[in-house]
Amino acid sequence: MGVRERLARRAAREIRHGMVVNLGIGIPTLVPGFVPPDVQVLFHSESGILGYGGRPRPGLEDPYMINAGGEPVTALPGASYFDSAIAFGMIRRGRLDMTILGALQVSARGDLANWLVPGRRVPGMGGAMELAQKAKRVVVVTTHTARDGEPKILAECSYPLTARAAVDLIITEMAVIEVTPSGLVLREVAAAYTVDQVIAATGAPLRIPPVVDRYGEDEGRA
Amino acid sequence: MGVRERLARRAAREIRHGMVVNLGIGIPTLVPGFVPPDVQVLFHSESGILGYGGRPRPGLEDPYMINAGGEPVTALPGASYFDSAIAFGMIRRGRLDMTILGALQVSARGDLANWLVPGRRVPGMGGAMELAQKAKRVVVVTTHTARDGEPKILAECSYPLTARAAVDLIITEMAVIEVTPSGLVLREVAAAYTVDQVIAATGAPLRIPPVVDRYGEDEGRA
Amino acid sequence: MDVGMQAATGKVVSLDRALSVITDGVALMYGGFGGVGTPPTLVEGILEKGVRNLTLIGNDAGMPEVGVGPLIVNRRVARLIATHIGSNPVAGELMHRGELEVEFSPQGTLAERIRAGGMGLGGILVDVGLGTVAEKGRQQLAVGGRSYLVEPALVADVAIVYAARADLLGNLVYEKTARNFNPLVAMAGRVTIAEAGEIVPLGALDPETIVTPGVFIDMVVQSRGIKWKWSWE
Amino acid sequence: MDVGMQAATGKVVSLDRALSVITDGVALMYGGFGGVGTPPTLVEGILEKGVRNLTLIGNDAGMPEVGVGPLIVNRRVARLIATHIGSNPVAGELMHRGELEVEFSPQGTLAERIRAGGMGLGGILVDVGLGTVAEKGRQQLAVGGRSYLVEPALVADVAIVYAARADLLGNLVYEKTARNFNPLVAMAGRVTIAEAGEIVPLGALDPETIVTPGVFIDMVVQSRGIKWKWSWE
Repeated sequence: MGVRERLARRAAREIRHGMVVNLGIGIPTLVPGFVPPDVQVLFHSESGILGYGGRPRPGLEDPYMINAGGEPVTALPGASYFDSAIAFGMIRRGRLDMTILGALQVSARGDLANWLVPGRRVPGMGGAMELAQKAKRVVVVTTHTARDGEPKILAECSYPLTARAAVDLIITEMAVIEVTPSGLVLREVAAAYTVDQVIAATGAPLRIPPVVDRYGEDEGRA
Repeated sequence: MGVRERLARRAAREIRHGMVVNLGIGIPTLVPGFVPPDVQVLFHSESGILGYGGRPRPGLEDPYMINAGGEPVTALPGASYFDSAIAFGMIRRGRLDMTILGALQVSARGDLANWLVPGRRVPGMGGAMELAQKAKRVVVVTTHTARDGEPKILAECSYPLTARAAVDLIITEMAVIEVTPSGLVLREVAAAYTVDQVIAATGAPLRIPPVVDRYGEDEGRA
Repeated sequence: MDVGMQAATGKVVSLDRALSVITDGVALMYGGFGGVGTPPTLVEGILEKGVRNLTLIGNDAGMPEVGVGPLIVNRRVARLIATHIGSNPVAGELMHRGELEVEFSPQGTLAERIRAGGMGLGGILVDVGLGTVAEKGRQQLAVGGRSYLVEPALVADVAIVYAARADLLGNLVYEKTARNFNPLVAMAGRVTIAEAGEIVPLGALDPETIVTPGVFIDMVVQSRGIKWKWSWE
Repeated sequence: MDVGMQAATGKVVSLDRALSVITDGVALMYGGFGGVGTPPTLVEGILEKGVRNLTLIGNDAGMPEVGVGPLIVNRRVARLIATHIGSNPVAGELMHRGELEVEFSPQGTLAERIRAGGMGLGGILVDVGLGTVAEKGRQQLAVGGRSYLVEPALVADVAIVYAARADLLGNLVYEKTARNFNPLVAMAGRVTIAEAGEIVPLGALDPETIVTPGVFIDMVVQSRGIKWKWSWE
């Protein structure tokens, strides 16, 4: 199991039975594969469907059926189609229990930057601003550091923001970090890392409570 | 044929093949009965239907099917149902070719008052403001004077307005009057009346062009 | 109520359970147009429960015996936001006697204000009613060189709608012109209750034809039958 | 074009007739999400006609070979209002070289701006993007003690949509997630052209399931077939 799958597996544990959940592009799209069958979830997509299911078998893809990431999906019983205005009405109105998003940077206050790398990449925000600002719970899955080793979890984001004070939980290959009103709190450390390693790779103060759980015990070092 | 029917018949002559038309409550609801069969019209109702047809036969009324006046109607081939927001989007967007409305007062500039009699009746404006302000052509059908004999066509309305500079044509039992940028122009006089009678019953200056048509020649005096 | 859990376990509840959220003084939004599409079983339940001091938000005042009319006739309503009250003479009398506060809104503007509330917007800009009393109490704003009224979004403590069919997730389809304000109102309640003519299993509704996705609906109650076949009787 | 007359006589026209309203410099709004639901026959026609200097308004830049992507790749677009261009790398390159002006809007805000245009509103108030660059160039307004951005409505000279089926009056139904921005865009064109997978007689569409009433549609053209089965190929 690669890093992406391990992040998706840990993120899937945040999902409770009966939730309405939106998944961002990238790693979050792997999450459904790790949700236990007895946990029923309504997956929401900005492309205009609530209640989509897994990828159809090769050759059975429907050209009219995609999620927001452009991947082919199926419809589960109870699904509905609607236009993109309604799709975002659901989000702004707070009817989404959770969104799981990727990140470029997250600040100690939960500010999220995930749509623009100044001078390099300007893909645009898509629906990320609505999701980050309005979902009841915002879970970020991301590598702990950028490719150049720079921390992505920072006292302040340097990239343009997607939303302020939006993120509730950060899941990385090293740790699970909760964003609280008093700052970042380390909740779990991955089996392959130490608390000190997490602190060293994090660009913001990290409160270490007396008990820090481990996660991914069964996996060994990446 | 009573006054109401004669007004409706004259108003029906304003409707052209292919128009999208909204009818206000009262006399305007009688208009469809006078539209020739070869003139196809899409009737629009704020209750959320485009393309409604006549009243069903007694006993065949559908409790789910009314026009804006609360009357039972039928659906013609090509009809569509939609919510009231869409119904008014059509109006505000200028997709209605014509509306035929009742009036309490009309001014020389085409101001319309038809929703409130101060101190007496406050029924509310319903959808009249949108219709009067936004339909491409606004035709008013009304008695020429109020029950007390006071003119309803005035230099200025004294009642609260529905919309300013909205009315294009006024059809009464006495005359057909066009609202132009330079004021009211008498276009037709009913068979039973003289031009002088119309002028006397009108509370605003009336331009009398060289040719004034007659209408309702076949009916005799009411 | 945990809406999320309801999503998976079904939202169908008893009338009593639904009525439990409708208490004295709440702002209650309702679907319907001249009574057609106003949920009759819920209105009757509210009346029988004896709830008072309601703020009603909807298209009209119904008729004395139809739609929300009986709530007004029986003095359960302190305030009404509507587009007209012409079909319920009692509403007009109460208004003139100062026993019912009425705020009028142009019909299309009210529809959009309700939708805006349901969509999580702050309001809309509209030019309908400029130069009329509809300007009263409204900010004005110029956008692109044109003037507009700022019409605030409306939400309500509880929204009630009538649907022809509902499934266990609260997905709704309406019938003909009984749709009217219902899909808008359905989105604008802090809690939304749908009264359904028929409650069907998951998968029984064609997902393409669902008008109100169930995510907006908190509770579904079985209708005891419509009773608005009145205007031509 | 007399839209009124079209209403009764049928709106089905040839591709050439439809393309005649799409000329150099027009603002062109399009449905589609990652290319799914963008009318392929119309886009191909626009490309072949050689129209230049377009302003495009829609969700995204498609992919280089999909959706409106080819119009961008072939330098027919001067300006783009969209929510992201991530799936079309050429759009990003052109933007960086200053050859394509791009205005980004949050996705839900863009959807509502387009809808507002289609509904004849002046704009909407939204709090999404407060405290971000989305504030740039926007008026702010307080309503009910809360701050909102004023987002102006969008209309376009021409709007193009893809529908699964259209009838002779232009009533439209969509298919699954190919609906996306299409019903919004359909209302927001000064002229709207619908490309339909199938054109059916009056009465063939259930009036209850029509998503876009034909009154918003000026012309209907027959699709030569969708070609967006790409992302998993």
